[in-house]
Amino acid sequence: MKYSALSLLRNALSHNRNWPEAWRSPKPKKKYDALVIGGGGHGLATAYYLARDHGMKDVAVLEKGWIGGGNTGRNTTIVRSNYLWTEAALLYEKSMQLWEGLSQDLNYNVMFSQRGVYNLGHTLQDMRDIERRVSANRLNGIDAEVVTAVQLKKNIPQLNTSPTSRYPILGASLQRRAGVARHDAVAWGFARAADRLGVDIIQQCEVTGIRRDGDGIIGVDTTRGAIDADRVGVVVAGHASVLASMAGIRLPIQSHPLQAFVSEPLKPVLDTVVMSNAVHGYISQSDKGELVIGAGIDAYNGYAQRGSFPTIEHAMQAIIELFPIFSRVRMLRMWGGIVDVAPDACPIISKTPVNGLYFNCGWGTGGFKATPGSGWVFAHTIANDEPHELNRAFDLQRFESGALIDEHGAAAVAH
Amino acid sequence: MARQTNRLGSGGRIDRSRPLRFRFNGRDYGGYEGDTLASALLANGVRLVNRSFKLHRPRGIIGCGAEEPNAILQLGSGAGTLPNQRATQVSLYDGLEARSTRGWPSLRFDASSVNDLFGRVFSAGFYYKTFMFPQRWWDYYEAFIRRSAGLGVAPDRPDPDRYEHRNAHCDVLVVGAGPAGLMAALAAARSGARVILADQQREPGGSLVGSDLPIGGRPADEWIAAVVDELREFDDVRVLTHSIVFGYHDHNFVTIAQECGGDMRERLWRVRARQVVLAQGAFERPLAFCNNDRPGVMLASAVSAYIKRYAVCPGRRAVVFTNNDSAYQCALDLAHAGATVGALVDSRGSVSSELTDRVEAVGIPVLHGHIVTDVRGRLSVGGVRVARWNGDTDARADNSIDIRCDLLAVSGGWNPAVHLHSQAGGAIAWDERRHCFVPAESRQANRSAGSGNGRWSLADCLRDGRDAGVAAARSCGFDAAEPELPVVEERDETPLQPLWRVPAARDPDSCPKQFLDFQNDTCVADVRLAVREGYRNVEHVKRYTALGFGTDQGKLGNITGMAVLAETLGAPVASVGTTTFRPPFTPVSFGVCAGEGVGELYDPVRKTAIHEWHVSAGAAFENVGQWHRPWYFPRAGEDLNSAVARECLATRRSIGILDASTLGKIDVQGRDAVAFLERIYPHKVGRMAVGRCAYGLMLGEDGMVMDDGVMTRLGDRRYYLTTTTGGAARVLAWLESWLQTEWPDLEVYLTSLTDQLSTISVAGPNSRRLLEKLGCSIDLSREQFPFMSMRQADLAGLPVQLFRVSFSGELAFEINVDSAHALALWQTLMDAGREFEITPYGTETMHVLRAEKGFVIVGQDTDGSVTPIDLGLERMLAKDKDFLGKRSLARPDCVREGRKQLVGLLSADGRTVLREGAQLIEEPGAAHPVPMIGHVTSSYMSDCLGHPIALALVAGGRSRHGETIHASLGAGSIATVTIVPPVFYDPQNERQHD
Amino acid sequence: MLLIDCPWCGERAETEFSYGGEAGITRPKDPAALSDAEWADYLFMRNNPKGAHRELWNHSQGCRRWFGIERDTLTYRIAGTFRLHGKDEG
Amino acid sequence: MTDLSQRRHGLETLVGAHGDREQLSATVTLEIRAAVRQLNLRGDPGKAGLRTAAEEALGQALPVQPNATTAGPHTICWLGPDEWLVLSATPDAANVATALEQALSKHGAAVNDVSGGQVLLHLAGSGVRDLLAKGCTLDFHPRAFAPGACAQSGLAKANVLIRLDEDGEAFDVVVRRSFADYLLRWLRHAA
Ligand SMILES: Cc1cc2nc3c(=O)[nH]c(=O)nc-3n(C[C@H](O)[C@H](O)[C@H](O)COP(=O)(O)OP(=O)(O)OC[C@H]3O[C@@H](n4cnc5c(N)ncnc54)[C@H](O)[C@@H]3O)c2cc1C
Ligand SMILES: NC(=O)c1ccc[n+]([C@@H]2O[C@H](COP(=O)([O-])OP(=O)(O)OC[C@H]3O[C@@H](n4cnc5c(N)ncnc54)[C@H](O)[C@@H]3O)[C@@H](O)[C@H]2O)c1
Ligand SMILES: Cc1cc2nc3c(=O)[nH]c(=O)nc-3n(C[C@H](O)[C@H](O)[C@H](O)COP(=O)(O)O)c2cc1C
Ligand SMILES: [Zn+2]
Repeated sequence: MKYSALSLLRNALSHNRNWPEAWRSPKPKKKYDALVIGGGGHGLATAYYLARDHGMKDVAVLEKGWIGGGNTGRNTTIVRSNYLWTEAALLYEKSMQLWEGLSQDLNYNVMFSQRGVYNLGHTLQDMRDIERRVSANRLNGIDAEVVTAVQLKKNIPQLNTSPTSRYPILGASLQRRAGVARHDAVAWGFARAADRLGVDIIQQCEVTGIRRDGDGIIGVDTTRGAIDADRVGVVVAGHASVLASMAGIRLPIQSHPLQAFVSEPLKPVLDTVVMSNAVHGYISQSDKGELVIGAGIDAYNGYAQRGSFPTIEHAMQAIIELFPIFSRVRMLRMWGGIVDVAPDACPIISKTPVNGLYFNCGWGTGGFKATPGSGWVFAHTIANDEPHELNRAFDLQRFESGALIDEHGAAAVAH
Repeated sequence: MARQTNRLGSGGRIDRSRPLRFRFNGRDYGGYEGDTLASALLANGVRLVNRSFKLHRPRGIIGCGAEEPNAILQLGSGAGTLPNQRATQVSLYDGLEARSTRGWPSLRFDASSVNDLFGRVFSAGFYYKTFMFPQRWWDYYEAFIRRSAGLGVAPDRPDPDRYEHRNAHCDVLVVGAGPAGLMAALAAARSGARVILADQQREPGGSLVGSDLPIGGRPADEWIAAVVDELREFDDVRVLTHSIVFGYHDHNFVTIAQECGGDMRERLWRVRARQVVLAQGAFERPLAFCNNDRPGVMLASAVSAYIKRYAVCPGRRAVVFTNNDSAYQCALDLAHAGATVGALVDSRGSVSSELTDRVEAVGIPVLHGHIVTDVRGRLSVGGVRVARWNGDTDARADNSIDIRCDLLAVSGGWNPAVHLHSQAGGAIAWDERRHCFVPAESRQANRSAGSGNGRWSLADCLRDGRDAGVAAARSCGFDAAEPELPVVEERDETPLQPLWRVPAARDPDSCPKQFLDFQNDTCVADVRLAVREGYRNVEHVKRYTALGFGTDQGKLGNITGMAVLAETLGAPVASVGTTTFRPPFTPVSFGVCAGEGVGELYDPVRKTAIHEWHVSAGAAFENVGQWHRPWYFPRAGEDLNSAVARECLATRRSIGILDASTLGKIDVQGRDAVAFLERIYPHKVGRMAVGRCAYGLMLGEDGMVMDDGVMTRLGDRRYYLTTTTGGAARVLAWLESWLQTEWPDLEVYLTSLTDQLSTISVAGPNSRRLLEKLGCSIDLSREQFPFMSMRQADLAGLPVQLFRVSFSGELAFEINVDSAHALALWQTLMDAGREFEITPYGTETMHVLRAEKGFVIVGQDTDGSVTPIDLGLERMLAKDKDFLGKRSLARPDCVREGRKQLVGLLSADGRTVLREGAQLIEEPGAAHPVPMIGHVTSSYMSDCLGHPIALALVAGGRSRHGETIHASLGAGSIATVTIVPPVFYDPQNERQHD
Repeated sequence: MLLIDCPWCGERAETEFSYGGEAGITRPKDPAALSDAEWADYLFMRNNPKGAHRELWNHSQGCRRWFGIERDTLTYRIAGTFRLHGKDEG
Repeated sequence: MTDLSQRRHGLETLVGAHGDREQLSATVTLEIRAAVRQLNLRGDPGKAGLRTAAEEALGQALPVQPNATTAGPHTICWLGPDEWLVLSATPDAANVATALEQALSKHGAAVNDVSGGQVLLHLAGSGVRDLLAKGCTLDFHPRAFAPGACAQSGLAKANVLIRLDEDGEAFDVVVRRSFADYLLRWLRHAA
């Protein structure tokens, strides 16, 4: 059933009794052509594009919990493509283009809201970095502009642009096409669309072992039994190392807690996204009215989906520094996710030493924006056993050769 | 002003001698000290307090504490306004102003209440199914969605109040000062333990406040007061009221938000407790029947609390609807308060006769085996429909009768407040007998007690609390005795009948709405729809229907919702489970979490010993790390450019003076100092003669330039290193980590002297003359004190270290002096330098001077992906030793052709100052993505040379000197530039060697 | 907020410490002799277990000592702390 | 030449109108102890001779228990297993560094006079514990922080060394000079 205003009305008449399932809950089959491990946005998108673009319909997504319950369901939903390095910029820009028609493509409103993202600069070096990034973005065909402090004051009147604040705001970069999306809807929309194309979405199915025959993959063990497959794509974010060790390979990945919190819902007060690296905080207001705020990453490794309270305190201080008017607003809920961080803060979308086994991880604190693009290139990589041009640089080999894509360096803000 | 029509003539914990005035939605009302905003509103007969989120249904006060979903109001105005305040938890004060956040044009006549008519269209997930066509309309749709969402409004000015943090440690933290908590605290306190007892209410006592139950032979209030008095006698006991324990974090770290009053609005207690007793009590739960959200439908325990604590009877004709014993007390309280209780409707077929008799004795008809199926009235309860029921949830209710009433008190049973237990990682279990989730195994040092632990009777709560207090104190090593338990009346209990969704006259999908989450308008039908559509996991249901998403975080309706979900799935509640309990227990202000660390205390401003001089000289400052450094020293009428031009020229022509004290400074001493530094630095450290200086690069193990500075050999076994300002702490920690973790056998000691020594740099052709003039104990001549060497000396009567190093390319001296004397020395230099027109300069001039010489700034001309070879410093890399990062330089990517290398750039037109950060391209006008071959890292107008200069990293740059490329200048314009070597000024280095 | 038992100073709040990643990584004796892959392994590959993890912490606001901790990355429970290179190293 | 003798610590601008002694609140006074010399000493206490040599030079033993101080002519605070801070208010304090350096040079120790780089704040009064607790996670309860004990920690956002005097009444707080202005602001604000 196609979703539309009309279908809403029609179903209202029958007391909403006739809505079909958004996705089935099938029993796992014995064997699939391809398995995608991890039912986050990336995994579901991978399955969707495998089915849609590569004719691989005998695919299952295996999710240990409930789809979208990982980082997809706990991130601050910032979507932008203004990355510094060309390799990253083109990948994220591909994703941005997919975002732009995603609701229609999936027939599921993911509420992608292109309200603009500002990256603030507080030091002269921040401003140099901003200039460098904006300059690179424009040459890469990505919309970007440098905004002065005066313009900022006008565009975001609530922002503390006082020249006497501890870290005065000197300017910002702005990507107008950037914005936010409704995180849960992204997972659900991809799931529903993939299901339509025949993909089995299997929840409560934890992969407990990866079976290989010499150098090749043959299948996986799960809490719901063994499943055979010729190809297995692993997209499990914070759990990448756990899965890698099942397959007997090592990844340069560390899992860390990353926290976020929301305020109580407020009337519209902030109609764009503001991120700051020096005063570490990033903030937007959701359509429901909460301020959605990201905190810093906790330094230690952690798989607990929670972090330290001082990290939250710092984020609060940063937000009040940027927006003193929010001091009296109250936090409604805080939570954490498990982010998978690679040494160069860039993803790994790669073949592995095991034939037929592919990994997609290392998105760290910033992979939500890449969800469609990541699925799209990963599907290509799995289907063709060969990376797409867009993800060729994001292989495992780079750690050996030293060809890191160091977004830490200058792009700085990683979300 | 309205009369307090619902205020009882006597009783309550209010102070009638202190009347208060307040305003709600523009009307004036009166209340008393001791009221909450909610009790005062109810006292004044105010029913309608808000509209719901989605359907704009009229809503009234339903609870009396943290569970309240409806009475969410805006308080005050201007800078002091507070959004989303829960009226049940706001203490009334004189002059309080409150507004409903929804309802337009008015609360009574809300235009958007048409949404209610189309309620079925606004079913769970409707957003996701529409607003997609046409695509470009989304912006309008979204603006509309946003406008109709949200509750309160944020202040539009900075916060006038203050907040503070307070760390505390204790043996036993007791959360909740109800009977259980009080007994726990008492037991622990008597053992000698350090105790903190925290309760969110204005006074201790929990649900006993205002109660007339006898405890230990006296009224509850007296018993509470006696216990609290005793507790306050102990030095090591702290009783905190108005204090919400909102977070239970790892390792028994607990956060409490205390309301203070005065300009210190709130305090955050950061408590590290050895043991925690959770005596949070329980939340009464509602039942889901049709139109159960009408103003005037309230929790039974809340009705009792309003009567007893606040002397407010919220209705005149009441009906009580329950599935358990506890609401019988409410019926009695209502009758006692003079209300007519039309009926006590009990879903259970039979109940202990003692209980029934007591209610019937005051003239209340008791209807066993009955349920309330529907509520009449719109802006307020007008009556209820009651039907006989046999316990079958799937049956349709029939044989209904209507009972007129203006108040419906409901009890669906109790949910222990397992929030903090669960936040602490504790397991919860579904109790099949009591039909609620109770705390199971704890994962931290905590235990639960009282009704928060599933104990309902007062006697059980007291005992459970005492036992928990004793056990907690004993776990901390205290020899705790068991305090005697006060005697209380005990009664037989008839078990609760599990009832969640009340059968209606029609099936649950088409009957009038049965609300679960009042704030988000989530109904039974929504949960059923979610399941039908495949959103079956409790977490999916939460996210799809917004159940528990509101500002009460599901305290009211969540468990009922989970039970309805279980029923829909045909699964036991235990297997459905709950959603995750997360901090904060109730919302806490950003301000209190941030504490004092805002404004000027947001981050320390580090200041050099000479800072105040710079301030009085009118310097403009730049943030470098945490330091404030002079950026330039403008004279009247000067801007950055003109000031810098003047400072540069003065330095090149005579003398400039720079406060370089922020450089990191490290003393390295020990038997193995040479061996250690050889492993760190790429150059041959051991070859340096004592008294000589060398430029040193520090690489990460990845081979990339990490920091740089000058190292000086002070002795056989002693070196002195400088680091970049931003890198100081990092470098010291990095060196220390190598010593401690990797090479513990090396005997080397590192001491930071960054603060001890201030560094004044005097640069320019007259600098030597200046020092000589001041009186210097050593010969400063080129021969006796050559470039790149160091001497101890007395200068102007002060012991100093003099370094002949230059970051400007001029003859220059860096003077290290004890920070205690730095300001004096600086002033002395300024005085003596007047004849040379000595000119103080800031970081900007420093950058220009060094760029003219092609010296890099780590972090500006490098970015973590630059090797020494890229910088043209290959000669510094010793071939015959290992050093950190060396191996990485041999990796394929580090030796490949075409790496970006440091070069200089000259604008072809001789005028254009390139933008720092500008990307460099070969072919202007090429199609996107345009290949980029590098970027401008530094760029300045060089007034000394008379043209702009720039440094850049360019692919293969060193072999491209003389070639022409292009720099993008933003907004599409392009500058043509020529690649040149990176040294623009005095390439023979004659001046600095002078 | 973790409570960490510095082997010298005793129990202190997490905020006094800084984290140093996996314990027991030793710098290769002769880096030049390693293949690129072996060197990359030393540079980048770290254990990242869900569960018991031996890791380095520095008491940076206290005694500035580096020491080891065995901590569970799922429960955050700390099984113990140990001095490096000393006799209490487990 | 400028008369340098009138400058005692170069912190005059920092303490401003308040002078060296300031009433922070009704229950806390603050004093800047500029006359106390501060020496940082590093060395291996396990090494034969080092401790004896230090003891001879200083006239008192080095504390080897963590978080302990020793009293004598000077106050010596334990900073780490191989690091101490000597606080010296003796008349010949200025020479202690040289004496110590000479005495210890053959034991591979490092001595640095850090008097100019650190500021010693002396906080007294009944409200000190509560004041410190606002910005420091240490436990200042007498059971946990004994007279004569010292500890390094954070106070607000500055690193500090905190020492409780032998009477258990007043606290010394040592902070790096560049943070002193910040810490004073914080103390005035928090008090
Ligand atoms: C607080 C926070 C804020 C963030 N903010 C942003 C932001 O603003 N913008 C942005 O772009 N990114 C942001 N991110 C990052 C972003 O959330 C992630 O990069 C992205 O969502 C990752 O998606 P995923 O599908 O790869 O992973 P996930 O959504 O985590 O999905 C992985 C799935 O794998 C499953 N899984 C794990 N192990 C197994 C197993 N053995 N068997 C089966 N299934 C398994 C998990 O249960 C999980 O559902 C943020 C992250 C966090 C935590
Ligand atoms: N079925 C029944 O009859 C029934 C059910 C529940 C409770 N009760 C009665 O209620 C009483 C329960 O006693 P109790 O001591 O267990 O609970 P209580 O409700 O009396 O006290 C709990 C206290 O904890 C406070 N609190 C809760 N969470 C807090 C937090 N996060 N921070 C600060 N304070 C917090 C509450 O405000 C309250 O004051 C008994 O008298 C019992 O008989 C009866
Ligand atoms: C963008 C975004 C907005 C959210 N808004 C709300 C909200 O309005 N109310 C709420 O209770 N939780 C909100 N949450 C938090 C979720 O309730 C939940 O905490 C989060 O998805 C993590 O899941 P968990 O807490 O169940 O582990 C939001 C989460 C995200 C990512
Ligand atoms: Zn320590």
